[in-house]
Amino acid sequence: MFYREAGQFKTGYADDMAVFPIRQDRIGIAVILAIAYLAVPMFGSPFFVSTIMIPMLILTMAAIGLNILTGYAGLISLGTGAFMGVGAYACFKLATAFPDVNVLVWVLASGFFSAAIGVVFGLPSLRIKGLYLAVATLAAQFFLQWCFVRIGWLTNYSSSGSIEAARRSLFGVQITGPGASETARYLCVLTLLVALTWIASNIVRGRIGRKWMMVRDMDIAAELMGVRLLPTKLLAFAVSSYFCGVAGAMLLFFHYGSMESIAFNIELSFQVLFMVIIGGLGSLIGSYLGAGFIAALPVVIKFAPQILGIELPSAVVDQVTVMIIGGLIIFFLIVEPHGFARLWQIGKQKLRVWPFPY
Amino acid sequence: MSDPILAVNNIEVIYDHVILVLKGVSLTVPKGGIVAILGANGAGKTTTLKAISNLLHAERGEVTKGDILFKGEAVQDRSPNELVRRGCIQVMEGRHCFGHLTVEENLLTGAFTRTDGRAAIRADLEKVYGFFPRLKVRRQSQAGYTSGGEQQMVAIGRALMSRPDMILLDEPSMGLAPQIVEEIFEIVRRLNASEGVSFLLAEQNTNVALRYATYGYILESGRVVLDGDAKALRENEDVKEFYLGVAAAGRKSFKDVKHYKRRKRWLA
Amino acid sequence: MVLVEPFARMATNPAFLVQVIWEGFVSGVLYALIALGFVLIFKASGVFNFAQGIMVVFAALTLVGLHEAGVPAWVAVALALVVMYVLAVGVERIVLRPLVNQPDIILLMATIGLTRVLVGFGELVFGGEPKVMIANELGIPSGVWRIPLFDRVVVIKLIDLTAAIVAIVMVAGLAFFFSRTRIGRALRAVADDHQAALSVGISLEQIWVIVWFAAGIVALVTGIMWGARSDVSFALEIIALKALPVLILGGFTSVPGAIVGGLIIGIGEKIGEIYWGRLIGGGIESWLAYMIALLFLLFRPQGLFGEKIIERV
Amino acid sequence: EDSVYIPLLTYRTGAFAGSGIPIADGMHDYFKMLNARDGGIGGVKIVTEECETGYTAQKGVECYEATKAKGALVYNPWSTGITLALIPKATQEKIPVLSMAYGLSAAAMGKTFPWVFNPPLTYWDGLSVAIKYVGDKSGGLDKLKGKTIGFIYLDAPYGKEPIPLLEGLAKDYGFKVAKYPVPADKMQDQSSQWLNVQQDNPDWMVMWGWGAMNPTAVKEAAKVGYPMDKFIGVWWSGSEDDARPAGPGGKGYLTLNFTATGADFPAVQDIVKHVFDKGNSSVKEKSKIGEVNYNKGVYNSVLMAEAIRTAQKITGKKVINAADMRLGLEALEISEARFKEIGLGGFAAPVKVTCDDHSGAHAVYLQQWNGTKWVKASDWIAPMKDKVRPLLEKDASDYTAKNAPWPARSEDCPKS
Amino acid sequence: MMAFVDTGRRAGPKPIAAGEVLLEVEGISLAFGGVKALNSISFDIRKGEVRAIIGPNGAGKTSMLNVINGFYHPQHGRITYRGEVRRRQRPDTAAQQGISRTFQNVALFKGLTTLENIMAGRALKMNVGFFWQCLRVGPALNEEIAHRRKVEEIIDFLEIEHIRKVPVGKLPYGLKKRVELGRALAQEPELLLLDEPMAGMNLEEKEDMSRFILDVREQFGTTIALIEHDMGVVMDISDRVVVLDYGRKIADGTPDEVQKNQDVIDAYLGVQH
Ligand SMILES: Nc1ncnc2c1ncn2[C@@H]1O[C@H](COP(=O)(O)OP(=O)(O)OP(=O)(O)O)[C@@H](O)[C@H]1O
Ligand SMILES: Nc1ncnc2c1ncn2[C@@H]1O[C@H](COP(=O)(O)OP(=O)(O)OP(=O)(O)O)[C@@H](O)[C@H]1O
Ligand SMILES: [Mg+2]
Ligand SMILES: [Mg+2]
Repeated sequence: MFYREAGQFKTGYADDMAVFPIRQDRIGIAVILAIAYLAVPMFGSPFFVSTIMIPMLILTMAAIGLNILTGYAGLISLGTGAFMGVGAYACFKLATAFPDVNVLVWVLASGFFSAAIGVVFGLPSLRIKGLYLAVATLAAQFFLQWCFVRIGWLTNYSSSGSIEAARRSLFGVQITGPGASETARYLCVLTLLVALTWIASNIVRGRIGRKWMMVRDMDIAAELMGVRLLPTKLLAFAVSSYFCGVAGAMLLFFHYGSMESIAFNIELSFQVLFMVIIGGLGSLIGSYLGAGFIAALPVVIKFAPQILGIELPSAVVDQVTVMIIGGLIIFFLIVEPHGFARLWQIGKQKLRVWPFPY
Repeated sequence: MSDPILAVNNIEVIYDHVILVLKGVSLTVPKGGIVAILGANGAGKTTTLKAISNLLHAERGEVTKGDILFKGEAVQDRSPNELVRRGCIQVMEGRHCFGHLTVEENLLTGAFTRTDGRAAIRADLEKVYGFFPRLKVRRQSQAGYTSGGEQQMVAIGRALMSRPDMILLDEPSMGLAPQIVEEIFEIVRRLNASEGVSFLLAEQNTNVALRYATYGYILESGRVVLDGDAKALRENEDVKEFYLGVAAAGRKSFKDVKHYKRRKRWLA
Repeated sequence: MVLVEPFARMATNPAFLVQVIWEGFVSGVLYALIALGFVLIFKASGVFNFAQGIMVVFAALTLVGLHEAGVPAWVAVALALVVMYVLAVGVERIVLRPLVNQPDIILLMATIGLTRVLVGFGELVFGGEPKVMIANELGIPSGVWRIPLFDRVVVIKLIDLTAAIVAIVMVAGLAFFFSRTRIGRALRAVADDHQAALSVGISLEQIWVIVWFAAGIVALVTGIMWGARSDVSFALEIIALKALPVLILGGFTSVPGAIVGGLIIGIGEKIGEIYWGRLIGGGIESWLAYMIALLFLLFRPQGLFGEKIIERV
Repeated sequence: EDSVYIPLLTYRTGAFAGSGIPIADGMHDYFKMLNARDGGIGGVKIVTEECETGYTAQKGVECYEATKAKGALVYNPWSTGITLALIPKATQEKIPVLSMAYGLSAAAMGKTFPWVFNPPLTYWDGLSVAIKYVGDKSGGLDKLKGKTIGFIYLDAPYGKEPIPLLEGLAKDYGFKVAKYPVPADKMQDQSSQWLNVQQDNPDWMVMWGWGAMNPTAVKEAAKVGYPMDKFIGVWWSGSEDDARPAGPGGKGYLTLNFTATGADFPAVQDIVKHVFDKGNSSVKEKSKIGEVNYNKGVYNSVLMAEAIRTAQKITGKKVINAADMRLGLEALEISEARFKEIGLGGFAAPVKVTCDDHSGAHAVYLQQWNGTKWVKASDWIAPMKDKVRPLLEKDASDYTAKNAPWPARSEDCPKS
Repeated sequence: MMAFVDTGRRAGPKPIAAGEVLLEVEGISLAFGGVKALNSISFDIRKGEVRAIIGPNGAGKTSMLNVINGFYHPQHGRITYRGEVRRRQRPDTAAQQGISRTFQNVALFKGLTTLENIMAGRALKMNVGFFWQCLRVGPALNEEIAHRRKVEEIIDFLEIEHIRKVPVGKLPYGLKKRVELGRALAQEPELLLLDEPMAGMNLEEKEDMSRFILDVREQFGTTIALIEHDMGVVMDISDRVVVLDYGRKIADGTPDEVQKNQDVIDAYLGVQH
């Protein structure tokens, strides 16, 4: 009823192929962007912005990256954490070696390093399929993490083995390093995310995205239709790792400020994988919803009793949080194995036919 | 008509909570009958069969209205396993063999619910090989590597192994050589006559189906639009034109199909 | 140097080489035990059960926790088995049944969700402190044998020996039980195609309870063995990750594959670490296993004993 | 009622919970005891709030962000990783970080890190004591020439922290170092490392371990027959739960320590009386009170409590804020007499923090496992300040260079 | 109506006139372990004809197609395409040479809509670079629109407008087959291999499908190799028929000849229709 395309006519294929062909969607997205750019920085508490929004958006970026690989190209990866690490270490090295170049440039450039590494570890995907491929990415995960610890050059031989975000600014406003305001960091993250999401959506809707999905859905048929599997898969690894690398660099520069290799462990890989699955494989909106759920919800649950003034031992809160999240994951998989993205679609469908049930 | 072995009363099926596929389908299969469900693609034949065998929930579909009686008992809430135990088994569309199991192992899985001992199972295995000699040749190959037709035989043979009272056959003729199609329907008739097995079959191959069936239902867009004795259906003008391909002037060639479309009368 | 030196070291001290191989053998056997749990469930349902690691911890903690609460050791074992059975039934009812016929990755995710639930629940009930495995009470020998060899000694812990024997017996038993039987066939059928299995009347419920319970038993045994070697704590869960390369190398569906894979990885990893690892900085064990598995996979994409991936159009 | 707020970053879950739980209990119980017995400090109640970090930097930072706005006086990260993440943030936001004998060694340089404190000594100090002890037993440091010292450590920033000094000392005294890193996922399966030890057969072994790594290492050492009285752990490897699982084989194992073991101190007895007996402690068994890690937690709270008192004295305020707390920490001095006064005579060596030295390089002693409990095995030994100090200075200046522009210290030193 | 195949027929080595041999297989043998799927099979396909391949189940028909487009590599034999002998080749090159096909067990891309599936058929023809793809403006958008136009023509032709935006996974079988044909047509093939395109269809749909096949051939002289079990269809629309029986070729000729061949009747047809 409220959500119908009736009366909206498309006058060309370009219109029909737009991201949001329906007017209500376009209005919706404008409202969301306005909230994200104006309301959140103005009314959000520093805790909300820095502990919930920033990591959530950064992890969304990683989730988009993994979604490109797993959701669009159908290749499972458990090495996301390490690919993010590559981005973080690359950005750290670049930013310290060339301090005069704007840090945003390096954040974006660092993705290319993880893309390259991603391609190397993507090579076995030609022969190895499905869950078996997980071992190749696990090899990446553990090998890269080992490198982060073992190669002193990566940390500029820091005795603690950790890497830090240097203080850098943009237009005179400090955006990274200690002392950068959460608003500044938030706006950087948001802008990078919006821009890269737009690019991702362009890629997946176009020729390249279609090839990935062909390989995902039926690789033999794709091959018989002239798609060369290896370059297609490697491109997916590259693009995916690029996004993950940028996310890693952002995690270091805009969120933690200082990280050690262990932060890029398999837990992180799993976390991102969760986001992708819960959000919905092969859906960019799903990546947002999934990241919101997996990144923000634990924090909310964890600090909810505190905020509500309920006294509970912190360990119990943590244990219960872990259980709730685990339970919710199972719950949502059961309710809708295709993730929030599908729920979202079904919701839209219901709105469209409202007030009739079908 | 004797007591129905299966009665489907006015069922409605919804997939994914929003897609309404069956809009009130009713049908009955008499004990010892061969009933065909005919209809175009997407009419809901498969859905009807899955609703009966309770395989729907594995596809996120559910029966929201109506009831299904097998041997007089409501079976909507039974598991597929229980239904097989009670003697109703489905042969799924698109074969669904266990690719990694050998042909023989595939057949043996059909006997999973049986408790009457190895010897009886062996005997039935031989019987199935008797029906499908080609399977005997390929008994040790992995089913995943057998040809499409061979897989269809495996699927049917597997169902026979459970010694059912009623078989739901979904498109048994699809992809089979003409000879085998006839053979399969002969087997259907034989099982029906000698062992009293009832059949409900969904078919596109109307020609054959109406030759072997005793009764037929025609489904369009989730509704039964026509039903009647097989013979009566064969005589129906519309059925003749749209399903049997014989117009007044005899069988027309595929080469000369014209580009016009006559509306089906029952849709008017 | 990388090529020669390690072999020189092997040659100059063969007794030590034997020791290294023995240690690799033992850890391989222990990896195999964890992998076995994975295989059982995968074979039967196509579910890649990530929760196997935490099931090991959970089983061991239940056992020790019960014993601490005053239950005699063997009664505690029996009760722990009951708990694992309840877990199997619960998992089947709550998690698997509604997820029948879903893609592998969804089921994998569900088991990771399950892992979280069990971690939280376990810590809530048993606390996070490490506990000492009741190895003596269960009659697991704790001494060491010192065997003279090439003028030196090779040390063999009796607990390791026990672990090896138990693991091999277990693998043999399971391989026997699950192959060639009616249930075994049904298990493989379910793994191939849930829906088709349903259609021929295989009861997924029953099958799943059986395999999850079997995996629970394996988990308990694994927990006792690992626990007796170090201690029982949630840190043990991490070791489950080590079972992955073993599993992949052996093939997801092969019981003997688990043991062979375990041995290749266990021994390869030890030899690699001891003789080569230090030349490049040490600690290479953390990824060597995966690299070894990867190498094998490049030649056999379905693992050593895995079922061939069927590719047809 | 007047109160001050101290968030306690703890971990009672995860792979390191075994070490985290007694520490959390100790920290908590001491404050609870002060509140119950004395009505707080200087008439001000201490409000504590635990926040679970699971030993991960991510959750640690979340905890920091969630609690800082409530007027946190000071943070105890209890993880080197979290400490590293908090140093720049807390420095910027002017909240002191107390990383007691862990964290960044260079934080001892108060001139560079005015907001970070790591008394009573740094890892480098600790390592120098271990080497001193080894030298002592070998008949002098000059006798170390040609010997091999094995270093087994958790392969993480924490475990790697001492390596620069170890290598420096090796050069100075002519001994060899054999390193045995233990990856975090291998904590419970160290057979490779100990096989290497067995083969190299170093004269001494030093360990920087944590959590489940410790008991496994002790067990493995016993298995390969390494002489336990030549095996020295850092203070984080010296709890009862680390040595006990090895059974009789663990007898002789040495570790550094800077707090006394046992509950025979009036203040600890007060904890039992005012907290445990009243059912206000999360400790389950009384025997756990007084164990090594529990006492570490108590000690950590003692440092904070005494710093609060000092701050109250310096500023004349009752309710102090984070900036005052910094002053209190920087002027912290607990003499032997003062320890006695607060019911902890002989519990630890006197501590003094200065503007210049936020750690103090205080003495530690070695304890030895006798099969059932820890016994003191040496006198208090002072670190090699002359060797450590230059390294600290260099590391601090490296840190500021890397984090340029690192804010120059603007805080005045407290006059005391 | 069929304006969609107007452009750049790939300039092959030499144009082949209707009636000339387009593809020739000689002595092809293929075995899987013990199973001899093909045993020294030879036949040819001439430009512009509808060539049916029939035979009982398991005779090796699908395997023959797999050999032709390079998915299986025969142990013996020779394949000549457009006058060039090709030995071992990767499956994706066959597509580049203008051979496209449909599959017996529908091999659509399940997650994609009808439209996207047919667009997928044009994967080989689209080549605007990565950079423009990222921005989806300029050349990338133009290319997308140009191909979209072609695809819409195919959709119109096959009368599947109503399912344009439906994910194909849930389509009924018959429509899937039609979409698959559309996808193959989108490749603008010179040789179209159809593996049981009419299985599982009712009469009306078979009629439609026959019409599509004949139209395609008529308009562009696309050569068609057809596997089909419905004898009515085969006899009506094919020009020549080759009959396989468990790896062997037992007959080759016009529909009428083949229909009367006793071997064929015994092995395949059974009762005469
Ligand atoms: N799992 C599903 N989810 C949503 N819709 C479905 C699902 N399965 C089938 N449908 C839809 O239900 C309708 C009926 O499908 P069904 O498979 O029952 O038809 P059918 O008569 O068997 O057709 P065919 O002859 O092609 O086998 C179709 O429109 C189909 O798109
Ligand atoms: N990849 C393979 N591995 C092993 N055997 C195979 C393989 N592909 C085909 N076969 C075998 O080769 C024989 C021919 O198979 P093919 O699929 O070509 O038959 P078909 O003529 O297409 O039959 P249908 O009409 O039933 O589809 C069959 O016996 C089949 O089992
Ligand atoms: Mg159907
Ligand atoms: Mg075929």
